[in-house]
Amino acid sequence: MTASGGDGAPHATATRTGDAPPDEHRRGALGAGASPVAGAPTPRQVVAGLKATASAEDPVQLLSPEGEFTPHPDYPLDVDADLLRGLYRDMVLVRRFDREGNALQRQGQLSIWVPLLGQEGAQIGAGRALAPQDMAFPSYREHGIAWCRGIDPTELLGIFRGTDHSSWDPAATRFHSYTIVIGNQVLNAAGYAMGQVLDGVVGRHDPERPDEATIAFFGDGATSEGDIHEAMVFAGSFDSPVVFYCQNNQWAISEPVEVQSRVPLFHRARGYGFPGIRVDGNDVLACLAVTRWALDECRSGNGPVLVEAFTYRMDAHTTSDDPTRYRTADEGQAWNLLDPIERVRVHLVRTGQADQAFFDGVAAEADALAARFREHCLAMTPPPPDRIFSHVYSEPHRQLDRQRAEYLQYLAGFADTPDAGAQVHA
Amino acid sequence: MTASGGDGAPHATATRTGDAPPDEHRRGALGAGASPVAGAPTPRQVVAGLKATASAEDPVQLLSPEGEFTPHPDYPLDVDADLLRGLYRDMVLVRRFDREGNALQRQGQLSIWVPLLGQEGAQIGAGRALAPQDMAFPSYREHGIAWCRGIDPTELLGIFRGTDHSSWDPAATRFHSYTIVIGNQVLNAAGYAMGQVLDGVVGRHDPERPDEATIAFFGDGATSEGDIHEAMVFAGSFDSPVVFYCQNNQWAISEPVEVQSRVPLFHRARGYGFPGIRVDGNDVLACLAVTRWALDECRSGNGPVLVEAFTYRMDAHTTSDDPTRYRTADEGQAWNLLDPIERVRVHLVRTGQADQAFFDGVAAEADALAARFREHCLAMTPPPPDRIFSHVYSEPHRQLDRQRAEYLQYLAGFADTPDAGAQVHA
Amino acid sequence: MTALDDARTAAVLPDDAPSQARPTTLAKALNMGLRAAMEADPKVLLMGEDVGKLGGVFRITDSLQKDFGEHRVIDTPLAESGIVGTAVGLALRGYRPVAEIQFDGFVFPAFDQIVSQVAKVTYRTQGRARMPLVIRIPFGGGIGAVEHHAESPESLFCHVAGLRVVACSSAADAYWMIQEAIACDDPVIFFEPKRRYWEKAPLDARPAARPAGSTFTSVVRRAGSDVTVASYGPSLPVLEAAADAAAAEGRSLEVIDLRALSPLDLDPVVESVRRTGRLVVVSEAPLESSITADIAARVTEEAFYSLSAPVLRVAGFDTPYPPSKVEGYYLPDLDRVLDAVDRAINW
Amino acid sequence: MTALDDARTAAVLPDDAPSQARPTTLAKALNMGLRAAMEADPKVLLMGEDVGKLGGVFRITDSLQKDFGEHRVIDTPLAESGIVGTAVGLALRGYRPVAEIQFDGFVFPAFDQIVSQVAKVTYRTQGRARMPLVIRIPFGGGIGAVEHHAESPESLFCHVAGLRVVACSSAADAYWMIQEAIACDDPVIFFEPKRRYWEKAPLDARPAARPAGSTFTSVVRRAGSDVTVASYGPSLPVLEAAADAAAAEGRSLEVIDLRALSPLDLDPVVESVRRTGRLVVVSEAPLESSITADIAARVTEEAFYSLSAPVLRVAGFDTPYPPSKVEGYYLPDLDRVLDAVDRAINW
Ligand SMILES: Cc1ncc(C[n+]2csc(CCOP(=O)(O)OP(=O)(O)O)c2C)c(N)n1
Ligand SMILES: Cc1ncc(C[n+]2csc(CCOP(=O)(O)OP(=O)(O)O)c2C)c(N)n1
Ligand SMILES: [Mg+2]
Ligand SMILES: [Mg+2]
Repeated sequence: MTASGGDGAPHATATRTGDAPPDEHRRGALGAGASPVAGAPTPRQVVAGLKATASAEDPVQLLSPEGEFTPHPDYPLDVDADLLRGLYRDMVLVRRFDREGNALQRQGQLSIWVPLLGQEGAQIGAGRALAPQDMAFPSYREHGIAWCRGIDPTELLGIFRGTDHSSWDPAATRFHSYTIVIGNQVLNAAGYAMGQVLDGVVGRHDPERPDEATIAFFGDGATSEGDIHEAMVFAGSFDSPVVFYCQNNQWAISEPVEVQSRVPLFHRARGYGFPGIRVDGNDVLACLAVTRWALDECRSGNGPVLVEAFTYRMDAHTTSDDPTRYRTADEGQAWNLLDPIERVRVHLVRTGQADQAFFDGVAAEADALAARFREHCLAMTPPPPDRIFSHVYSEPHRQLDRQRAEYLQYLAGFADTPDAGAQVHA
Repeated sequence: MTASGGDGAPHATATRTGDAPPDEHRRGALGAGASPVAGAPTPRQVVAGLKATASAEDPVQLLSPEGEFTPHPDYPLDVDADLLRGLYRDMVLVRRFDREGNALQRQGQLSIWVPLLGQEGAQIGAGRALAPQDMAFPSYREHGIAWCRGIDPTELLGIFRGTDHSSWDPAATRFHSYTIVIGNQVLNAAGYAMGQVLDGVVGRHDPERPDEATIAFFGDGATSEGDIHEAMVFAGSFDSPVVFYCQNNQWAISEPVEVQSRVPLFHRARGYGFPGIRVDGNDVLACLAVTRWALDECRSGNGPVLVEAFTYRMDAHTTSDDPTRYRTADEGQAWNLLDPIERVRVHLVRTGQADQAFFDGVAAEADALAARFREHCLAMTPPPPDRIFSHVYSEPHRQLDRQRAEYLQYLAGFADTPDAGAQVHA
Repeated sequence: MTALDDARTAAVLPDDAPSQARPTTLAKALNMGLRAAMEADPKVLLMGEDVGKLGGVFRITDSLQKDFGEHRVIDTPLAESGIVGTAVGLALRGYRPVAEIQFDGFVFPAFDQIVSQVAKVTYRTQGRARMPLVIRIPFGGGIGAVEHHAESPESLFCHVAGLRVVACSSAADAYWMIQEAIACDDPVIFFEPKRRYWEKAPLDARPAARPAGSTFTSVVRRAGSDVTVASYGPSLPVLEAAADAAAAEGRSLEVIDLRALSPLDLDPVVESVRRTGRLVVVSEAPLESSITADIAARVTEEAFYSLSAPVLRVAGFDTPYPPSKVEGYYLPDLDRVLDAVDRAINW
Repeated sequence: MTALDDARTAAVLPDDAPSQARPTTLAKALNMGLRAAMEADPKVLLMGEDVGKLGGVFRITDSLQKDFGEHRVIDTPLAESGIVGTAVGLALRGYRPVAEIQFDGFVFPAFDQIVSQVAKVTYRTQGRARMPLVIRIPFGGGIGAVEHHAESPESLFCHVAGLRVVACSSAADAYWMIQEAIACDDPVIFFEPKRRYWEKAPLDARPAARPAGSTFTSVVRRAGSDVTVASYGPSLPVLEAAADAAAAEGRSLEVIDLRALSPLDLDPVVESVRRTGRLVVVSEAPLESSITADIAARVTEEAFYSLSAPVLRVAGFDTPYPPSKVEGYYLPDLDRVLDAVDRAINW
């Protein structure tokens, strides 16, 4: 992959007079709400208009919704049956435990679940592009990335059941904790990537010692936060090997992506002088190929890169959300036709690279995983109360150590009365 | 002025594969500091390289450093002797009291002074583009904008002498208080501009009721702050009539602009889908023409617009700063040749639009202003101690009102001993 | 001066007028209060994430966008500094913005705008510019939520001069306090006890039922003589339950709802402590440099010789908010309050 | 574990060894401390605005970039959330970043990263990830500066669990405390009293002169018997002057430098108050929900029966920091401290 990984850098041309925006982005006076000026379009009309124009910028696609494969000149990918079957299996398994998470929440076993439904292609594509030595910083919906990093799905349960805030070792798994405050982790990723440069593990091009990169995951809504900007500024200034991977699933809870930007989100990279690529987020092959390219660029020292995976949040924002209040069923139906798993299945069938036995096998494996996931969840016990005081600091802390001792002694007072503690603190 | 205020929107073209950056922005692995990889360029080398490439993007210019005028097709300007003489006078007077501010600080009359030296063209151009109904949000160096808004220069003294934090009425002058926390005011400006839309004073195109716009001033360093990004996001999403006016004076205290961005700052607008224009900030005519165009766009409802005025901080960051520690004298000398006042003077002389009497008159006026400025400063008395408690709130406050009463009573206790208070509290 | 200020001085119902109070959830009361404020003053705007079509994740702004339009109930980009920073600009333009922060833990990206602009514009301009801005924050724990959704950051705002900080604890207070906050020419950080959103209490929303004075004051919710217990927001029901339990043991607790956290209204507390000699202050927030510390310090200074025991504090621990399965141990509960009452009596 | 940890356990000089202390400014001591830490551990990085070629606006990092290179002393873009947020990432990668915030009033854009990441990463990961991060903040007033350059935000950080907060007040403390902060595996918010930067005090910088225990403890700077006065950072000289003035009137003040603000080291304070019966706490920060309130509340609880007067606080007022021409009235000075001492004695 060379520097001309594109058709010739549409924003490379310098002009004397600066940039005027494309006509479709120029509108009349229009406010946050209905314009006080008669006849002006309403915000919703503008949103609709933008949606239309935005989709004109076609994303990178290798596998069509109908399951047809077309290689891409800029993002080559060696595709064989093993790869396809592996990706298919990944997506099916991830979807299966994701659905189980939803069900467990409905049954009162989890406080909340954050579904990834519809984003399996975007996540498995990116996740399988990662090399073992790369580091990933997720948001809170990256169950598919966790899967690719070797985090057992049951490890995700504690956060949503409320038994812990995170349970895996970020350094050992090279998968950082889930981050809930929108945007925070992207700056942390930019810093981590600075560290990779300082460590000299970027741009060595030595087959013995593979180079490293970092990837940061965030949503379309997140792009508005100042932290994301500062992350891009730092990454740009320090040439940091970080792939900014935005899953544009069209919604930030109830807000359509047009609230965040009047132009496609991958354009943001133009402001910082690094590549921005829009990829069909429901095409796992395209996501794999583009992310692999982007990570390679970063490992070679040509980072950062912004990837916008254009996808769709097929379920609610979380199990606490009710999307019927803000979006129509049509929209979901249209996106159903673009399902990331279905197109791989069709392709496998059509090209004869998988038979019914394979699909049955994956389905059985998925059921087993779901059962194990559920069993694990049901068996989880709440942590003891002294967990409140654990690991606040790495070194002793006179005030807190005393607070802990006093409280545990106070609690011990209830031990006389059978189950008094449970009753009071339930 | 139409939507095609440029040569044809270099970033309007959608491509299938996204954006690759121009070759000059692609580099090998390189860190924050000396790369651990042998032979890699040092950051300073990269900075130098970037400086070279950055200057390739020529800014809008109407008046050359040699005083030659060339009209610009996209930013027309009716230039006559009155205009030129007025701008010249503005710049000379502003520079004169700015120098007096420096001198007053050196003489211990001010705690600090923030010089605008070198940025007179950028400020008078923008300031004179403002219509009375427009609103301006300055940073802390906008003495030239204050001047254009009718703020008497003596009003600026209190902040730097420590007698107040601000003294003018932002609503009456349509010039907000100086803002010191980098970036804050730009978001405030974006909000104010949302209010202009809500008030229906944008895009009316009714000569009886002139439309309004807002302008926000900030520096090159400020562009890295998250607040600036969020301001651009909000302005983009709500089509707010705000001109983002960045005075790129090449330095943020000791940091060259390349620490903030690998590409020219006006490119940032590309990420948000509104126009970004680089203007020669030492060309008062270009700044006037471009800002006038940008404000017009905003008033018509075609905002926002980003303007990068490419200029130079000829003096220290503030009187507390010592620029010899981080930049060379050569650099200053090169920029001296581009002095914003000198080129207008040369043009006026060369075209015979001003005679010696005019220049002498302005010089005399400048001396008089400086004298008045100085006298005012020397006569300023510290506020009384109860000023500490004034206007913290607009409505009564039981706790603070009591604190105030107690403290004033305590202070009154010292009145017995002559000058005890002065001695203790000096 | 807004319509609400006039209303404040309007005649109130005679004390013996029949109440028309109806059981109302705290959430609904806030919704009604916002509606009333928007009807009273066209300059009142709501803004925030998901406040429009969705009506907010807690439905506090439910149907207000439908009824008042997208220009008065504004779904903003996902950026809290942006929400507060643009609200400052709108306030400077003459609006009275009410910004919603979706959860307590998400106010921090806006902290700089709040500390450096919201709190200081009036002071900086010597009163020439006012900041009639309300920042609504659902706060506190006990809802089984994930990290950052159960915090109690109120003390941080109390420490910042230039802000007013209040917390409502009942439907009636919610209704009147949000209106008073919006009518106030100073910025108000308005804390809403999210785990009490769905609890019902009587609300008489007729204009004539408006409380005569300010609602930003401490009120005695239950008179008592042995120990004063004071809190705000979500802990009030815990205090009421403690008072019941104590009564069963023959101890009389005086329960005070502080309502205003900055400025504190300490006179009723000090007056109470002069009688009881004992004070227990309750809050879900950690102890260090907190509002409970402030109350303890001030009350001790004002009522030093009346105190038979030090002011005791029952609060969150000095840890981050824990995983929700142990939040029952973290939150001040009936037993911990009673334990403190015991300790105060037996000091 | 770093080289510094080993050094801590190394033999210290015998008590009677001749001192080799030299008069050193607090600023220079910090610079020397940073240098020593960078020499001891190649993972120590400095980052911030203008810390490189300029050496920081206060020259605390003077010549360190020249000597250690641009990869160890990093001039960052002008973005405080970015500085702290990337420092978090560097810490996760195994570095020990020391981030400089240029002035107190500019830490707020980083507040979210500090509260939500710096303070919580260890807790969230159950100790699997550590946050050995130091955030240096020059703080306090008295230098005639413009707005936002004279604030005392330390209480806000004390309220946030997961952070350690310390303040140095002398050259020797500055030198050893900054090294202890850098060696600490927890995040430390390190406050530097900017108006004392250029004051000189003796510093013996030989490794063998390293204090035996932790420097994050309260120390009695001057023994006394009538009233205990405690503070930290910039107010220590005010306390010393007050002790002198009081001595001239025959009153004996015990002066305590708290040094650690979170966790507080209250045992020496409580022990002192048990003897004196009176405590005056001094700080430039406003009173509401502050560290001074916390000290008052805790000491009162621990030494209730020893107190002859309530703990009194001399502090900044509950206003924004005023224009500098009146800061002399705002800052706790000799007279206000003595007045509080009088009030404590005559309570
Ligand atoms: C700073 C912050 N503000 C608000 C929230 C509440 N919140 C959680 S998810 C979300 C929407 C995020 O949308 P997006 O970035 O598109 O990611 P998605 O959930 O669609 O994957 C919001 C507003 C938060 N977690 N953090
Ligand atoms: C949030 C914040 N961080 C740091 C500072 C300290 N500071 C004041 S001016 C300045 C440099 C600003 O550079 P630039 O934006 O280019 O504006 P200029 O001073 O060159 O006009 C810095 C770092 C500040 N005022 N606010
Ligand atoms: Mg989304
Ligand atoms: Mg600059």
